[in-house]
Amino acid sequence: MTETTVTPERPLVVEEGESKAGFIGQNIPRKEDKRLVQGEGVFFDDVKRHEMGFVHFVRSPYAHARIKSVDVSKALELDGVYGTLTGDEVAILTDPFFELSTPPGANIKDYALAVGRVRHVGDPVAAVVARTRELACDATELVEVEYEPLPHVLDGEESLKDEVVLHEEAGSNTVWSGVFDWGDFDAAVEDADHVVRIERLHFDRFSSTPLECSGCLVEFNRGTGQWTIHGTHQMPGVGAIWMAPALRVGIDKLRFISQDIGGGFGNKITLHPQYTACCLLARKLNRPVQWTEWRTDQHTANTHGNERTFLDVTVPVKADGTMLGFSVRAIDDCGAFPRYEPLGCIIWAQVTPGCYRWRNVRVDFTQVCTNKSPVAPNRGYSRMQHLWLTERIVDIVAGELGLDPIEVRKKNYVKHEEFPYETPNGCVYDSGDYARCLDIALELIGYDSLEEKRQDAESRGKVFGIGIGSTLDSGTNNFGQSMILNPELQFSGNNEVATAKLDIFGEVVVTLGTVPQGQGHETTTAQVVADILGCTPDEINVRAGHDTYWNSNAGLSGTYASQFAVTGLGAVKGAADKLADEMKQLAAAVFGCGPDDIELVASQARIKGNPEAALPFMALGAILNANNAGLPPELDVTLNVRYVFRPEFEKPDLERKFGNLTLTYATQIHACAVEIDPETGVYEIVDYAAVDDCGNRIHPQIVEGQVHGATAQALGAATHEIFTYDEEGNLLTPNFYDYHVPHALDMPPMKTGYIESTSPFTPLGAKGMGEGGGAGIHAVCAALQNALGKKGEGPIVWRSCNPYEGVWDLLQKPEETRKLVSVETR
Amino acid sequence: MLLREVEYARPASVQEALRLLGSHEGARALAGGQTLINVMKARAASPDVLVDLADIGELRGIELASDGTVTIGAMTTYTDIVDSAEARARPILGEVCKQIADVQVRNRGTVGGNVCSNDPTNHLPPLLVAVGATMTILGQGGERSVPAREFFLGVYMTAAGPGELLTKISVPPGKGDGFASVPIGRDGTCIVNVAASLDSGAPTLAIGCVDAVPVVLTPDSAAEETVRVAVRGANLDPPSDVHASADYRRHLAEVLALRAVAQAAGRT
Amino acid sequence: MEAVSSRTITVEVNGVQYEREVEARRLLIHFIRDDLNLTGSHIGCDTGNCGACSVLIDGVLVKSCMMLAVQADGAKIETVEGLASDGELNGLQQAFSDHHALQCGYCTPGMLMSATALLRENASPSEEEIRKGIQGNICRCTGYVNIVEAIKAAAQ
Amino acid sequence: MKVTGERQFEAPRATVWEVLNDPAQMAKTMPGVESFDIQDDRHWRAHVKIPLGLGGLRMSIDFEKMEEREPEFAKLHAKGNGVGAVLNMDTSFHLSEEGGGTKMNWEADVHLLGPVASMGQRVLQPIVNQQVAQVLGALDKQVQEAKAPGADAPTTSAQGS
Repeated sequence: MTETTVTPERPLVVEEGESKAGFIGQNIPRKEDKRLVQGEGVFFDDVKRHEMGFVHFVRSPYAHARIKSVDVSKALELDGVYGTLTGDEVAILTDPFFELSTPPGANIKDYALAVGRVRHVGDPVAAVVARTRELACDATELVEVEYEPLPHVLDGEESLKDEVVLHEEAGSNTVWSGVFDWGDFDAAVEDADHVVRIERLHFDRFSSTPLECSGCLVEFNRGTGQWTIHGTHQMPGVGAIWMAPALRVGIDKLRFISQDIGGGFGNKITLHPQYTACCLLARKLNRPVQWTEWRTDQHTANTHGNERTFLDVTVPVKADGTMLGFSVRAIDDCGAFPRYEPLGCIIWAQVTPGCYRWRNVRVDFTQVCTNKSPVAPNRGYSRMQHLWLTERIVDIVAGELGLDPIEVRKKNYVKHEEFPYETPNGCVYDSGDYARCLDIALELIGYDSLEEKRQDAESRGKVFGIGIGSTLDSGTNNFGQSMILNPELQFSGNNEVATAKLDIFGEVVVTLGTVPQGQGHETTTAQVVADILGCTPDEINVRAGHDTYWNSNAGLSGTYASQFAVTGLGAVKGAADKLADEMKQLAAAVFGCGPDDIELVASQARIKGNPEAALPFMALGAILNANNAGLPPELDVTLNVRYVFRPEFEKPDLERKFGNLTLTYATQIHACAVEIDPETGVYEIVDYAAVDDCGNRIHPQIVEGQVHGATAQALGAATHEIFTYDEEGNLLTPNFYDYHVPHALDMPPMKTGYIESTSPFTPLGAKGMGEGGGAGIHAVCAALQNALGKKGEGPIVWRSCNPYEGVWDLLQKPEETRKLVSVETR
Repeated sequence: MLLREVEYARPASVQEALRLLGSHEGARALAGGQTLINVMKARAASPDVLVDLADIGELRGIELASDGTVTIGAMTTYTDIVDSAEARARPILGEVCKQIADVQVRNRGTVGGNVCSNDPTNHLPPLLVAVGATMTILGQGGERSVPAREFFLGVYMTAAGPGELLTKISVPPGKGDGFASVPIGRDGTCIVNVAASLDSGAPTLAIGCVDAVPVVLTPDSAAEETVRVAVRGANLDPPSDVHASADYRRHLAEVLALRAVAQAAGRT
Repeated sequence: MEAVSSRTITVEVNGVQYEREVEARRLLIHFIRDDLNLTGSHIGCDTGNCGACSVLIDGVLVKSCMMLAVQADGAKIETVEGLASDGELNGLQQAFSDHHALQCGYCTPGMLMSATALLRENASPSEEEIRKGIQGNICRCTGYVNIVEAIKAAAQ
Repeated sequence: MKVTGERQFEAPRATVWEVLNDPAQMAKTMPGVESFDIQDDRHWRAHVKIPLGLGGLRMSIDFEKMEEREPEFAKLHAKGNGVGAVLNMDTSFHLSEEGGGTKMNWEADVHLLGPVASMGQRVLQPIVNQQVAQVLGALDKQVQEAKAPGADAPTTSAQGS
């Protein structure tokens, strides 16, 4: 492994005026790589315990049925079976998980296993534990469950009629509904020269399907009542908030541990039901239990992304292409159980006008249950669906009015000089230059030779199209937005924690409250701490992964919603600053001077202007930890500090649903070129450009890696990935054989560019950017629309996913989608 | 992902394999395992006994006869065919094998396993029918040859009955062949595939993915209109599934038939 | 020999000999991970599509989730744990780190084995050949961009 | 999934009706039936191993006669429980005399649930067509046997892959 002896030349932009060579902004080697490229990572399924039992769930074949009886007797007779758990036991031993929404959603009873009813194919009915994985699976085949099938409902709009009600105790399938009304939409319609109406748009159900499925190994200590969960949970803070009350124990009784996680993308946030079942089993059988979720289990039963239908979109437009806003009715299908989902009813409001200066927006939002797999936050969560809507609006309006979609974007983008820009509902876009990012994207994709590309494609019998996808990645949630959803909820603001210590041999040890799944937290943390302590990243030991016992996490700890660069590194910077201050105080006490005379350079604390008078870190560590006689009594220094980072937020105005919901807004502008074979509908993405602006980049390679990954997932979602159900409620894409994710040959050549609009609101000027807002989906839909339609004619791309047959249908029956759009000109 | 209990045997000779296969009603031959093991992992089907053919040398290898006929052992892998000089006597064989799945699958998956599993979306059933291949089946009663066209009987059903083994496939020489398909993503599962050959007497077309077995058509000529009429005349009734409707498959069959014939015509 | 439901097999993995009795139904990947505790190779699917379980059997790249352990009796197996020599990364592993060709690292073992097999067969592959060589390995974090760059760099 | 069809039998309607309503004889028409127990003349259970080519799908199927108008119409409901698969099927048939023989118009509404359904969804239709063809073939033999005894059951096969 190459040692980083090089001193980087880029100036550190932290404090104004003071420029210092720094590691921030450098592509230092990633600390995580050494173990991962040798297969020495520790993922949850690698952890083994003596005499552990393997858990396998009995899952429902019915989409909706009453459970009349569960007979585990035959399973228990099988040699090697340790025990079982059924819904009846769960209903006695635990309380339902608390619900985020207001009634009717609040009245839903959600347990670790199905109680009384199964509500989707794959819903866990019972669990069996056995000596080997295979035996546990054999035993589930001996569990006899008697079902009484009930009618089921798979479509969100249909479900709203409440003819089939999933949760009797809630009395309705509506989880939450509300109307958001900002500016003066009716006046805007009056003032418009054109009113464009779009009857229906649909964002398809897909998910980022992390390569490692979920799972856990749970141990129970009978003496202390302590559970230890080796798992893949992305938000242990919130996981514990759900599980502890259900298990009727204090929150400290749940210790979450993870070192390496094989991708999360939001799909590993709502694991509390399966984890609670494993906790009950570990206690009941008094032995460690290990649950590994297989791919088919994950697709059929463990979290899809939001599926959202947009109806009656109305867009007032001035003659010159300026849009005044929009109104829409949105129906969000959250599957069988809402769990984290009610937040999705609000989170889109972080980017209400998208990248645009629209001041009048009205959204009638309803979330509904259906007999499908439960939904959970998936990369781009809720904002991606909304941003796709705003981008479809811009492209359709431009197409209908015969305007250039690029000019219409530039006319409506928030201008560079308007930042920080307050949106109609009180969110503040911190910094950016959307038009400039668009220009870079156009340059990268060779926009000026557009006509040649079109003719070349036509000469080969292909139809060419180019499209733009502009999106925002809002990061660092103000959880006060949950109060807009349900005023009784006691969540607001955000927080993250880090600890830093200088130990006896001078080693700096840092722990985090976050749960990295590939974002390189150990590396970027080491860069920040090294720059503050004046040493090199190699001298910083950042503990890998997460452990509740490190006591370096808070209620909202975790890795989600594009926020590590702000909350995670904000906590790290806070802890490092505190440690640096204490090191200076200690050195000053030893040298008998003031702390301000001390500087931390080259892994030493030394007197400014007198480099010989220097104490290496080892000396500072040894003095305080083992040789502290003679230190001044008033010197209050521990060299072991804990810092909680809290972004400044206010509670929102619940009446007007108004307030700042997110701290930072990274920009992603993508351009995509497609060639369609009109005879078959098969199309290829022939060129792709992605430009991002996420403030100061801590580790450019890691930032670009996030852009590559988010784009690949978006292109998969735009071309083949849909969770499709048959009329029985069977999922037809339950594995990677039928659910086609992009492989190496599927990916287009990708060009990337960037600018850095420093964020004025964050400690390091950086912005979270991991989610990406699904720009690839918007860009592909725009490119297909550009290829297929001409002014006011041709089909309308109305779905987020367009497989080959979808494009072929658009070509064969353009009128079917054309009639979705109408233009009223005054 | 977790198999049911199964018994496993690894005979050294074809005779030993036939004895094992004949001695147990639930015995199945295990070739490359790239389909059978997955079906067993899903517990969608569970043979009681697996007879692994890996150690039977005589089932592997590719020979080129003086008259240009290529004879491929049933246990020959796709990679063997892609890399084989002998197989270049019929270039379309290597070209199509190279499009199957990925390196790992091509290194283990076998020609015999592909045709005997006869999944409707497999590449080789339509290809071997179009190029006029002949299958050799060895049973307790001795050896018999079956033309490819009569080998495929139904989904997962072929002329090789229980207790019998496909031992080799013979492909006559020829150049004028074509293969066109629409896969899900590059090198993915085929939505529709069509093989065409102008070298085996009259033009021969075999359409895959539209029925339990390849649909064989022999238009009078390779002219576009003739081929189009032949495909429409077959009034195909393809299945609908999550990747394509029956209408879309019917349309693709026509387009791909023309493209396969055009490719074949360009290479005679 | 007659059909049996379990068998003692001997395998050499990364140069070390192992002899274990194993059920006929046990997949090779579970044998490597659970019985031999070599947890470097991973499982990402249940239909043989993702390649996270890729290993070399007698020099041939295979997906160990589509083989039974009993089928590997007598074979020489190479897994990711055998690439480095006591902590010193080989050129391919170093290139993966230098080019940020991994994020979560879950697909990386399988990706490294596929790249190893590719480079042994073709010392300077083109971009198309590299992508074809790793077509059997799904990655959900990197979009393959830096993986292709890393393999290209390791080939020089 | 709805499957319909018609079949001509060279036998008088009474004979065809007798075969169709005798569970023991009907059992012989089913592919891979292993055992059979008759509760009463309206309820019987079959344990089958449906040959799915690459192995068998074990299932126990409960039949219930829902409706009956001798000798022209009968309606059956079948509920099968297998591993990874639940089968719900309603099937009915009309018998009409035609040219000395009997014409049977039949229809079946097949609902398959669970992992086998979603896994095998692409090959489901061709497999159902195959199984139906075999049942009708076997039924024809049973009817001929009822007229004049002496026939054996069909075989199906496939080599592994």
